[in-house]
Amino acid sequence: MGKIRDWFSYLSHFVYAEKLESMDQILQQIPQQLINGVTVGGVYALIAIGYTMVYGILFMLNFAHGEVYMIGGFTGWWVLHLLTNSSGGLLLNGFIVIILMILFAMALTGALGMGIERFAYRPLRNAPRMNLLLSALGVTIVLRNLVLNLQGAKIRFFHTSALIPKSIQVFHIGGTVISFMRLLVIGVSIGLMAILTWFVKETKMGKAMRATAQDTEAATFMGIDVNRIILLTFLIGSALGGAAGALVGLLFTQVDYYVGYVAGLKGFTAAVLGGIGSIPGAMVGGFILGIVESLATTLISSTYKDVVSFIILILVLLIRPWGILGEKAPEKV
Amino acid sequence: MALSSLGQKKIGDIPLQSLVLILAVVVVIPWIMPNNYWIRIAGNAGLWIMLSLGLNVVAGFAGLLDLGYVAFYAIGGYTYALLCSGHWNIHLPFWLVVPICALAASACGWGLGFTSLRVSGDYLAIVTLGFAEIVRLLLLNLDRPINITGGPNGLPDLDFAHIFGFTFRTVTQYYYLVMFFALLVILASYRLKRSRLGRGWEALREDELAADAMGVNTTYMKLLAFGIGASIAGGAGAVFASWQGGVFPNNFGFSQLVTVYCMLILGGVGNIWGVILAAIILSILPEALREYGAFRMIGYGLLLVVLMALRPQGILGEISLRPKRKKKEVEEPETLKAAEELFYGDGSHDFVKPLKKGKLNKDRVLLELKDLTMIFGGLHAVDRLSLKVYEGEILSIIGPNGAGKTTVFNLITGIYPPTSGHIIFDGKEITGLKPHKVVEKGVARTFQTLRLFTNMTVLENAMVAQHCRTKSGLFSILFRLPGFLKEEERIERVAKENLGLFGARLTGFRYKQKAINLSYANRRRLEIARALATDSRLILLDEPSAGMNPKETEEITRFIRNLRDKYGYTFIIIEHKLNVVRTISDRVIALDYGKKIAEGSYDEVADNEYVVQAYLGRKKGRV
Amino acid sequence: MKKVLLLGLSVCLIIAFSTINGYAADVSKGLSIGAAGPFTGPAAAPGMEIFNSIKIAVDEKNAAGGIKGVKVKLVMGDDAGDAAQGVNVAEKFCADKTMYGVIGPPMSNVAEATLRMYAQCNLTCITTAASRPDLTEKGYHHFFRVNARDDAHGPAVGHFIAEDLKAKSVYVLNTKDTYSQGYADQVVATLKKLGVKKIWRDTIVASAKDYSSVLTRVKAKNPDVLVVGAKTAPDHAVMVRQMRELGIKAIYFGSEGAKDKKDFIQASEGAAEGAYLNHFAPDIYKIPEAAHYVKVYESKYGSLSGFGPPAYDATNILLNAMEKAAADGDITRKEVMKYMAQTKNYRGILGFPITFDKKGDLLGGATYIFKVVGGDFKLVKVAKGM
Amino acid sequence: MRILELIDVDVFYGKIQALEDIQVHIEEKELVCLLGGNASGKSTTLKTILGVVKPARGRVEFMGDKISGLPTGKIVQRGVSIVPENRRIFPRLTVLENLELGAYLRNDPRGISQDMERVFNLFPRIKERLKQYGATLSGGEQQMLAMGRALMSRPKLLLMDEPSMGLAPVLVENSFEIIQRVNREGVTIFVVEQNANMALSIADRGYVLQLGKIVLHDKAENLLNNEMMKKAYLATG
Repeated sequence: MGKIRDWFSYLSHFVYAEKLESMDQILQQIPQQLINGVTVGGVYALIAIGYTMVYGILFMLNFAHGEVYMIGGFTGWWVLHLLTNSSGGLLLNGFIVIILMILFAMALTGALGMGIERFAYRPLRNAPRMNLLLSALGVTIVLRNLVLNLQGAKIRFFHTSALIPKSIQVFHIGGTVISFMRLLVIGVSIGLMAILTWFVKETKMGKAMRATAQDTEAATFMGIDVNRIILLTFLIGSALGGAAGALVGLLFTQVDYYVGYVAGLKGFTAAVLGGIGSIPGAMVGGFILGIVESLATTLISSTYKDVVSFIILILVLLIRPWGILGEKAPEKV
Repeated sequence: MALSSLGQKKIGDIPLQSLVLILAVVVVIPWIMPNNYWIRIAGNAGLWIMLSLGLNVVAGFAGLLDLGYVAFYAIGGYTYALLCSGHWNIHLPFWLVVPICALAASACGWGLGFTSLRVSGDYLAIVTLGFAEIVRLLLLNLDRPINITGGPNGLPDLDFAHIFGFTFRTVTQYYYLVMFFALLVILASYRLKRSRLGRGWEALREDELAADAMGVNTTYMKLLAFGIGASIAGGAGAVFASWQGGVFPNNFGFSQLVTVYCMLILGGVGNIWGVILAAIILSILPEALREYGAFRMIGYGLLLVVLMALRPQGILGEISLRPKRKKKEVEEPETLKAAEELFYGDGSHDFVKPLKKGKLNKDRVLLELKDLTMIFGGLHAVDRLSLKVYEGEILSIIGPNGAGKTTVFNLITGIYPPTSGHIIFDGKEITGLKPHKVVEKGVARTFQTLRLFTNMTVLENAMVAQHCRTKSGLFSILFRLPGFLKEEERIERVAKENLGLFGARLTGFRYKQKAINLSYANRRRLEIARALATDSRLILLDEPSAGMNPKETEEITRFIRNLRDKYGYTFIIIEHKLNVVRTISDRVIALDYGKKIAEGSYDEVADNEYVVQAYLGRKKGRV
Repeated sequence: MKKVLLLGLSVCLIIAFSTINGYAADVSKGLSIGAAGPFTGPAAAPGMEIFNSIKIAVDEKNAAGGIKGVKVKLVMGDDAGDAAQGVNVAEKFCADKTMYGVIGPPMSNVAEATLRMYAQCNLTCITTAASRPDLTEKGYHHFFRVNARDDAHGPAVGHFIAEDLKAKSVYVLNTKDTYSQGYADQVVATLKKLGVKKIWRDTIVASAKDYSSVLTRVKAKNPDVLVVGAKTAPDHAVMVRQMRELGIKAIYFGSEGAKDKKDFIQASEGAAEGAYLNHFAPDIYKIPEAAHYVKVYESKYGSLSGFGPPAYDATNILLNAMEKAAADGDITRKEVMKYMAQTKNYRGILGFPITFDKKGDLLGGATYIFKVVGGDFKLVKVAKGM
Repeated sequence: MRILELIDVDVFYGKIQALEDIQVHIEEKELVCLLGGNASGKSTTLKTILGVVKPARGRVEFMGDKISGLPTGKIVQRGVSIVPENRRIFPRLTVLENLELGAYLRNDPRGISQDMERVFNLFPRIKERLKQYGATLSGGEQQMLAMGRALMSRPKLLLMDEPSMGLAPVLVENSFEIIQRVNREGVTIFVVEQNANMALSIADRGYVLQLGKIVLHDKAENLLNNEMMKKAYLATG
């Protein structure tokens, strides 16, 4: 009989970590968890966009994208490091430093993304998908260990407290706390997404990009240089990934050579959740994933928050195999 | 008839000499290795061989991108740990536990396959990856409130493998144990590959739709591949756990998955010997580099990228272990020779298809279409089409591009379910059946845009077609039961009989030639042979003479007629060359805009005003 | 044909199963020691700190003339933190006839998996971080550790929190690894024993960099003390930083890994002020004997966390044992093991004398509890007699 | 002035010869059609002009310059535009965006907006649907959009691949009337078509292709009354 009771407590463990919490306690946490969720969700969305854009145009899973994000984080750290003097003071105004960090991270990772496309993927344009996937894995391994060799396994810290005046570092709204960095991450990620949306919707290049994704051959008939569009796709996708890396560095103040794996996995999950190939889908997927993870911590347990998000992913795919905002690909015979 | 010679051959088993050689090498290795360390590395190679061959079934044979493969390895390992340790004080015997582990993993494999059936390709990859993450997290966290997996501590102090009073303890002993299992897996892989299942998977990987249309139940085959791959991984996990004497969560992580995939790709997807060689190389290489830390990983990654660009087919991709004499396609003299023959089959081949006289029988309706309609996004591709096809008839469908001819074929063979209407074959309704079910009923087809299994040989292409006529299951294939051998013999006979209809074009050395290396006309012929090899009565030919020169066209025309006269097939043919239609058809129907606009003898149809209009176009102002 | 084959196979098997073991050799044939540990992979950061410290010790020994004039060779055995690879490393080290001792493996699960193998080939192992209690409870004689066991500090920490900090409610978080889980278990058990009623537990993912969602949960409980079991200082830094950002008032109590001035105190940019933590040794920067090592390490490899010093001492202890074993010009692994066990009151750089008990554990260690005051560690209590 | 000329063009797909010794020329402001049954090589001819496939022998000249061997983009840039088979409208781009992409290579906003007006004049229906996605248009509207899109590049030569395919008879006639109108506005047009009667009723000249060879070439009205035509269409092989 004792065994049976154990099993019951075991089952309840899946629902509540230790003991039942009062509804009050849960409700009280929700606004804070939504803020947490939206912040990481924005980061996930930025990463997911890179996956989704590449997939939309080349139908490949660019596994190396997580490492691009990691290198973005290191670039941000490097800029901050160079602009900090030996006593911890800044050489420039904090806000300018933040802008420079993000811009440099985007520039470097954008170039890196184009390089990866040119040298690792373009030779395989007509090869089986599995080869492309393996090539991407190869790039992942190379980048990760290159960083390990170049700068060691040491975690790098972002000394962010000097960047912004103390008075605006944290804001309190009732019992809910929101830090400046969170606002920054939410603002910048939404801003970048808005710019991207504008770019893709309104500019000539953006239209050419969408056209190429929808019908590559017809796009060439319009005089569009498909190779250039693919490079551009990698440039933008990787730059957004790099921006996410720098933003996370500012937010969580650390970067090491191993962060790419988990970030890549999350971004990838968000992209698939939203419907891979769809840019708005990636954004929606990112925010949903971030919020689900945060709420799962309160409602279930921090131990199982990742299990919950993967189960949700699988459920969504079983109900809508093409993701939340994805388009059902027509079968061709 | 040289059937007796076939019986003596070992159909598709590892040749005895090779087997002896392998065994000798395996036995000798511990004697020539400098120390225990290298014996352990050799034993590890055995484990990796098991793992990579298991993945080879899923990703290599069936072409399914399974990123959750290590999860099954983990399930096997942890099952062993739970059933053979002091953790719950269960100490089951080794010979019982290994199959249990394999079964447990296999059950999870079926489960995963079943839930992820709706998604395909890259979505399958993410669902399986998600599954693997869930398993990993559960292993890490199921240590409380009840300790199942030991959490981060893992489960140490497992029992040694113990079989009939003998306990395996030393490295050398375990080396032999692992090698025993590795050899079993090699043998099983080999046997599977050369069976109806192996061919079915390969066909599925090459062209899922064509495989379905040739009678391969693609859904079931995918599940089977998942299940078998998982069970091999599960078994490997059990052996691994017993050797290591413990299981820990990070034994089964993403890096192990990457390693197995590297072995698979490096060895050449689907190539058993290549995968084995790659597994051996990749389990020794990192050991040699162990002292260099991160540099070895960079080398590993670069190797992958460069190799993918330079040798996308893997190191052993196109190279067979035994050097083969190269035979080139010598089309010219043969073309001349064959053109002289009135009929391809001159009787000089081993297998001659038994004759069965056939003629047009107007009393028996073999196929009937009733008000068949197919609407694609508002467009009526086929519009209320009704049609009867009699037994032994050759019916041609003509019409301009986009008239809906191929759509009619796709509807009959079940590739699309019709929007409305009925399809009745031999008195039974087949509307809405899946393609492989339609073939089973006796309707086979060819494709306008050649959908051969291009990387399979000519003979294998034809052998796939017998898939739905045979039943051998896993058990009889693995143990080579008489039923399987008999079936295999029949498959080969039927395939050769039907290829033999084309004489030297598709027989002799061509049996072993890959379909991709055939000339265009021969590919067309092979598609027809493949359709015939399904033992179907009704054959749908979609532009059988497309891409053929006038001589070849004439040949194929007579050939099709002969098939009807001598073997009693019924044909529906879509054809553009109207002189072919004229010589071949008992009856012709013309389609335009999905509607039947004329029906009757060739002359009647060809002179029909609507038909002329359909082809030449209406004159202006005469709608 | 088949019968011949079977016969041959069985003969081979019978011979194969009778293997011989044991080495004894002249010192001049070469002396080497192995470093087993995660030098790549997710735990590469602490792994490399250990390796670098071993290297400093070996280099110093060789610069001083080596053992009986023979230079000691250091062999890296990277296991990437994976037990399956650790087993390969063990087999390799066992097979290396010039090898007389191994520093590591520092991860408990790898140590667990290789215990049996190192014992079989009589190869001495000194771990510098593997803390699972049962590693030394299995009756092996080759396994030593200079670090404390999981069950060493937990009770002391529990007592400190309940009695000195007078906490009424405690939230305990730990990452999912052997060390941190064991630590948290011990703390919780002690707190319960001492009558603390309100205890909550949760687990976190190591090096996740974002603990804000779980901290939101902590905030809702409003505990007096937040105990965090995590292996590395950066994890503690993130945790304490985000905790203060969320406005959680609780006292922070970190496990051993937090004792890292640069990666914990400086990295958290002030948030760590007032936090407590425990360590098995006094502050390395305040020990005169350690000054030289610290200088060498920081000039060569950058900043130092808590993993290096024990590795440096362990290497020196091993080298001493080897020197004694080699005194007669002849050395065996069993001799090394014997002299290891005799190590008594070795005074290295850790600030306390090292003696091994019968099981190979550190004898008479203490739990040093520090508080972060003014950007530095201040010793507040030494708890002895565990 | 001679806009396009194909000289002695042979094209192979692997071993199969798709085009043999093709000679075609098109003069400025002409409307020329290339007729032929299924699989006679019509689409291949267009692909050769656009540089999608390269001729094994012979050359393609555009306004006197050799263009065979150039990439498609470059050929489009020189002023060749196509209404592809099945129209190939970008399904998830709006009608307006589809039109804008037609002018992808141009950088004269004023000229573009002029051409846009011209397209709206030709196809008032299109103007009503500017904000809709391409996929939501009916077959006839898609045909108009495809033509409008092709015209947006202000082409010197407009290629049309089977404009009648997949359209209901009424729409076919409509579509050909538009082709005629566009031609009268001064655009040189090369139509590849199966619907011989319809195409010849608007064309100046016609070529008839059979099994990769040009078997007939004449003025349109002569071809319309040529008995060979029916044979070329109905009796192949």
